[in-house]
Amino acid sequence: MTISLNYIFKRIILALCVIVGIVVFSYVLILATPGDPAVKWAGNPRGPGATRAVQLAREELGLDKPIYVQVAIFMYNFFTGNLGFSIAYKGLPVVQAIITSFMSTFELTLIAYIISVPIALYLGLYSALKRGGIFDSIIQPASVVLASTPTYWLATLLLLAFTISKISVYGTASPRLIAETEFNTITGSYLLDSILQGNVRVFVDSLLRMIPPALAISVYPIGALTRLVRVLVAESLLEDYVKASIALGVERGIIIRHFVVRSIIPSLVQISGLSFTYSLIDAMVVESIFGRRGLGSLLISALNTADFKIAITLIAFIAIFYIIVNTLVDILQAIIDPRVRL
Amino acid sequence: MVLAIVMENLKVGYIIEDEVFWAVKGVDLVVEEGTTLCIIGESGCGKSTLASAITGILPPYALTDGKLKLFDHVVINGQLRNYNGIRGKITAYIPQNPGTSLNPFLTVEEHFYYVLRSNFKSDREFSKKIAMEILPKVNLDSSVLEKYPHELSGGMQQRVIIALALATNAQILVADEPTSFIDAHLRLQIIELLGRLQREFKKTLIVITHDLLTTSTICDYIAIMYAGKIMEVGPREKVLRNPRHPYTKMLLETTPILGVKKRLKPIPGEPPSLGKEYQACLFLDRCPYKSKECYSDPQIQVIENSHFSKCWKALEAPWL
Amino acid sequence: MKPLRTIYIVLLAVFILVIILIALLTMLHQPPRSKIVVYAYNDDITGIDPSLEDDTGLVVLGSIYETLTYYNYTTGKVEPRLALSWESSEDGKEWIFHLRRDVVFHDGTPFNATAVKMSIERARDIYRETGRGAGYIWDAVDEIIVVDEYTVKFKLKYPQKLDLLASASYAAYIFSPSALEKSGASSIYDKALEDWFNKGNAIGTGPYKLISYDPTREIRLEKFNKWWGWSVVNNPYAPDVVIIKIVKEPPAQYHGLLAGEIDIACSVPRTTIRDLVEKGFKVINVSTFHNFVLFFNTKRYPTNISYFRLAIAYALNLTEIVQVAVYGFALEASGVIPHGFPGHVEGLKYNHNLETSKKYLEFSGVKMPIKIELLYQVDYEETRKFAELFKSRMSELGIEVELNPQDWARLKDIAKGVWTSPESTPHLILADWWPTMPSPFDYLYAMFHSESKEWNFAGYENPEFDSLIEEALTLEGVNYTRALELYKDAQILLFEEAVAVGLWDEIRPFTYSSRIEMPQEALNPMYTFVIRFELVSVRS
Amino acid sequence: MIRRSFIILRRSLRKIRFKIGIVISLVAIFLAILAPYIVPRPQEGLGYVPRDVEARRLLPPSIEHIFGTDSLGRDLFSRVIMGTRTALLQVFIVITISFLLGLLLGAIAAYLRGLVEVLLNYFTEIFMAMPTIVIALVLRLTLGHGIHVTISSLIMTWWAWYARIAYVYARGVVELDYVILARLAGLHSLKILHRHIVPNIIQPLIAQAITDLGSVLLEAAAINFLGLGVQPGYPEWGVILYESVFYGGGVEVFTQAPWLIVFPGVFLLLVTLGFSLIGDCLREEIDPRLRRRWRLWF
Repeated sequence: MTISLNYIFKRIILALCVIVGIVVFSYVLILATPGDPAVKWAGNPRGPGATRAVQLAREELGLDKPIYVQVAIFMYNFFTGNLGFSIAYKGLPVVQAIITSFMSTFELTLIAYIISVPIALYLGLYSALKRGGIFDSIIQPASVVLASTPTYWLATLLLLAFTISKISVYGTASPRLIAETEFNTITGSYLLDSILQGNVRVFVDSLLRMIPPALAISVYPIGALTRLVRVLVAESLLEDYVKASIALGVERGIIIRHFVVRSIIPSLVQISGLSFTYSLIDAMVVESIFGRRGLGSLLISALNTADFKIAITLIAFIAIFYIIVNTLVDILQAIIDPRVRL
Repeated sequence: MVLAIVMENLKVGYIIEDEVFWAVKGVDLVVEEGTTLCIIGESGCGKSTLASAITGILPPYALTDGKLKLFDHVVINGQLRNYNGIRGKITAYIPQNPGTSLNPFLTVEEHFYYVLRSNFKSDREFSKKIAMEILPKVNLDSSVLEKYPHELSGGMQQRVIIALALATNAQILVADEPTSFIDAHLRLQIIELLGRLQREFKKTLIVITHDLLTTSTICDYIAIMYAGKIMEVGPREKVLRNPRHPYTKMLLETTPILGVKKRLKPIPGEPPSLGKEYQACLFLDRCPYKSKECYSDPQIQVIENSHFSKCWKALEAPWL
Repeated sequence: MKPLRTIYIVLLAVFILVIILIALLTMLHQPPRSKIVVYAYNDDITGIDPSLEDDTGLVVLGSIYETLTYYNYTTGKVEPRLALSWESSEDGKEWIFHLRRDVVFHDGTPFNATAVKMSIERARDIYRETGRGAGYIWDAVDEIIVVDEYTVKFKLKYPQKLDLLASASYAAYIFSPSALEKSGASSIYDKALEDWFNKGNAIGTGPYKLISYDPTREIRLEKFNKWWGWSVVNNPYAPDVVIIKIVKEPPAQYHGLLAGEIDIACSVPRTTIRDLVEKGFKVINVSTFHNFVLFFNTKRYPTNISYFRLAIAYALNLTEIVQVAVYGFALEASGVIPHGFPGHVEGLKYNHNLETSKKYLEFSGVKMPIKIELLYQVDYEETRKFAELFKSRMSELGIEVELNPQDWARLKDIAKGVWTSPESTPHLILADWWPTMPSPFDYLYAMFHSESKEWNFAGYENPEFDSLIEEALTLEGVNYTRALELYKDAQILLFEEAVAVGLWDEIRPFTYSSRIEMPQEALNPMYTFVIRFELVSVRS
Repeated sequence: MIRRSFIILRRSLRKIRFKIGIVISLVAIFLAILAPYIVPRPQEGLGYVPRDVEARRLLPPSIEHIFGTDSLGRDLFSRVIMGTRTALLQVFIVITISFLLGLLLGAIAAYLRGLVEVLLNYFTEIFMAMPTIVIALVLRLTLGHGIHVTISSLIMTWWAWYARIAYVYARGVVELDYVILARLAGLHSLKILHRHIVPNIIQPLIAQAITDLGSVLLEAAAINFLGLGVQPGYPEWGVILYESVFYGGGVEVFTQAPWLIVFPGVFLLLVTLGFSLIGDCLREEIDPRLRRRWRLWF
């Protein structure tokens, strides 16, 4: 297998085409929803001047132009990052709203993956090495159960457990703590911001609050990746070089660590990347259960308030994230694998 | 005289889909220390399984019976297998496909390090020193140490593997079809290299091959294997010149000998399937010399010192 | 076990780290130092332009800005605020306000008549020009004259009770003229000024000033030490910092209260109130002017038949609805104007009676079974429960109800379609209302006047009704009692025709932690959700 | 092919996991069909709020109400059992339509090549990148409320996966000699698709479809849980969970009525598990590497 620069170039071109398609698609989709953004932009006007005000707002938003012109303008603004202000929350720049929400969802999902990938690797590896044994016969159905647990249900149960134990895990961080320490979130990621601002208390508090939702999110990747690792390990144990090194007396530990685990890492990275984007969607749901701000709440409120700018940008953003992650993961896989030289 | 390998009625089989398939169906074989033995047979005759049995890489779903002794270690005794202290210490393995037999994620140096660390607890520097010593012996210079396997040619990969096997200091080297995956013009070179190393280091070398032509040049003894059993075994010259089994004879006829112009004859028919138990001679179906007695399992016939054949007609040898 | 040592180490390290973190957190859990009050509000802030905002921005505006007058809902009287006193001419068409003298804005600029003129003109003119905001309350104002530094004269086109209007919760806030300069706007009508406000800037006279503004997360206010009223309220324990935290989900507010992260919550789940009180939290029940009204689409079969509407009205069991939907935290509505609001009329209730209902159904001539559609707001728990309950009860009458839950913005869009495409607008619309100005006209005009195409979800057109309330409005400034009588007649008209059924007037329990004290006056139903933090005292 | 399917089935049946999966699925199907006849209060199962709602709110599980009652006094057992019907209906419609759509479009893309191939692959790519929940959010606004929103938003994303798999397999088949020959011989395209391509790609697709049953069920419930799909009060597990979490402020449910979260959740988990177990075992049979008993021998 060789991946040339040409291949990567082609991939990026394809990704760009798909991104353009997604932007167009979401634009059309969102504009088809009822609710007139111009009315909202005009500030829900009443009385005699209303018609003119709405007309002005429509012109201001460019909604009076033919749809392909609108899409083109939007696309230009989208790629130059010049999207102006939110329609529903006057004074909130669209880009800022999306970045801060995204960061907060992203950090949650990231924590979930920091928890789940090592666990999945460990469980999958051992159940593959002891296939048919007791460990395996427990882990295998358990991983199916984990992968089929409804995330939001689990999140609710976790919340229930914490409610009963009177530990507050609601929200991103304690509002009082934030007020006392005069903490301000700039990026939307509380962990990052608190580190940058040297705010240990907020860091600890927000990290602790992140653990229960992260656990709920991590259940699916643990289940799915455990199964994946098991397959990959089983495959890699059949590799000639594993057999050859066994025959040369290489220790079991070395074989597992440097031969088996190392060989499955590229595939593991790829699939983790893929499932990361799914977990991002899971995180959007779990977030709302735990009362956290993020992509989920932003998207719902954007659609509810006919804030078409945020809604389209957000949908396109999620889809683009998916594509970028996919492309990146492919390239990353190529970098990890020494057989592939760019 | 020290016996390096002793097999007594060694059977190896696999469980596939709840059925047992015997690949090696009872082999009695003795290999002296410091000699080279070629095991020759068609594909599927169980020779690779035999190599796996010696080097300790039978998969966990393999079944064994009989006895295998490597020097003083009883490795296979009935169903029990114990390869502790064998792999890399007494036996080393040279696999058939060098392309897939080196870990693509490791450099050559790391290969040496891991092998030597496992066997001698040596550190990185020491293993590098050893590697530098051994590599010239396989006609490679030390620049390959930094390289990943895919950056080497097939012949170089094979030589790295041979060097790794040498580095283990194991007495018995088992080469499983060492030439089948490399370019034709390099085959002889590799074979000669193996032969030279065997002589230089006084190793016991087992070469598994279906390639009578090139391989036979380096070996002291030849064993002919067919359908999981050894048909004939003896010193090289004797087996080649004076085959005492119809299968050996026919095998020789399929092989071109350099400088001799002759018609190559293919062997008609198919080898018997592995799943079944046979009472008769295994070669029965394809043997042009069969007679009534061939319907019972043939006893081992001693032709002369260290030349044996498993054919009722070995002594008469009507094919000669 | 040897082989996966690294993974073990990582897992162990993570585990130890978590334990350390937990230990750290418990160590760090110290009692709060400064007088901070965290107030959990249940919605995003839509904007904080003092002249244009007509939605959730009130909760912020109410603490930063002040109006000329203040409506005291317990006495029903208008009290002085930025204006010390005022008088009107006989015909109610000329009003003079005498302003308070020692008032400064948050940026130190003095408060004066120019600021009043500018603020009110901005609200009025932008409304006249573009229809935006709640500036219609100043519709009658013809001219604002600055008599001297501390005296303003209003000339009206028709008589109005302007002191009452000046206490309105929207469009009546006074901002500093220095805002113009700071925003770089050329005039008060410049869009730049609006953008400047909505980016999180404010210069008012209120007891608290704006420090930071994130409309979807939190708004931070700080005590304004030069506020004129501190000597009046005489409250040394007033909070130094107020955080208005957006916590949309009621359970989240409950959890926050329990964890001590929130001091005042405006919408904990009603079912948890008892539990909270047992745990030492305090509650103020505010019977708000926020009421829920079920509109009938009077332009579509079968709800255009008044007998059919009456049948549904009599089938509604308000007692059950209040119990099931809001757990008793509401007053059963009588008419469409809530209890305690000027112009409220008792006895406009359809007494639940299935027999009457069936009789009316027969009169209506509508053939059963019939299918009707109910449009309601999805993000209120009470409306969702009402919808399911309503659907079940109607099914007993043979009326199948199709539920159409929508968010507020879309509900409004669909509902006002009754004027343009009544046949595709749902038969029943459940909507809620809270007033802008303390006059029955606010409710009656917006929801039922034939000119109010934006909020008249019933599509109700009745010239008699229109003229009744129009006349009442003009009488307000001259003969208030007579005006109220006219409003009553108008409401009886609505009741008899069953254009809409008032369902319940919300009682909102504000729950707060025992470390603060909050007098009843801190909450005023006229300015729902605005807490007068200057009256709140914090004990540490 | 049919024979091979039988072999796979027979071998799978030896496994206890597969048997559990089959039993769960059969019970679910049984419940779905007979739901209205089994449950004590089918009316309440469909969302009817009883007359004595105030007395019956949030009752704990008892003989009369096996699973307790919800915050509107409805019998939870009836609702959950009736929910089985909705759950299976959603899953089967979604899988069947996506499967057929994917099979058809994938095969056509691989067979026709050229512009059609490029376009179809492009759309596949776009739809694969759109998260189902986002599509559901948008469709809820355009189509209103109802089970059709759940189903159509799921189909919109799932078909692309089948199209991708079908395309990959079909590409392999199209290149085979006999298909090329059939084409050269002037055999009708539909006939080639029907005779040669579809039979060759249908097996991996079916395996995939069976494996996906569980995921689709979960996603459907998630959409309804978010209030994007079926109408409130409808018997669907996601909706029941949603009501449990958000009605009664949720808090009360947590502390006083945990059965409201436990029962629908357990049903959802069990049925998903049943489907997943079947899919898992079938996949294991198709992929024999995973089957062998194995322990480290070195």
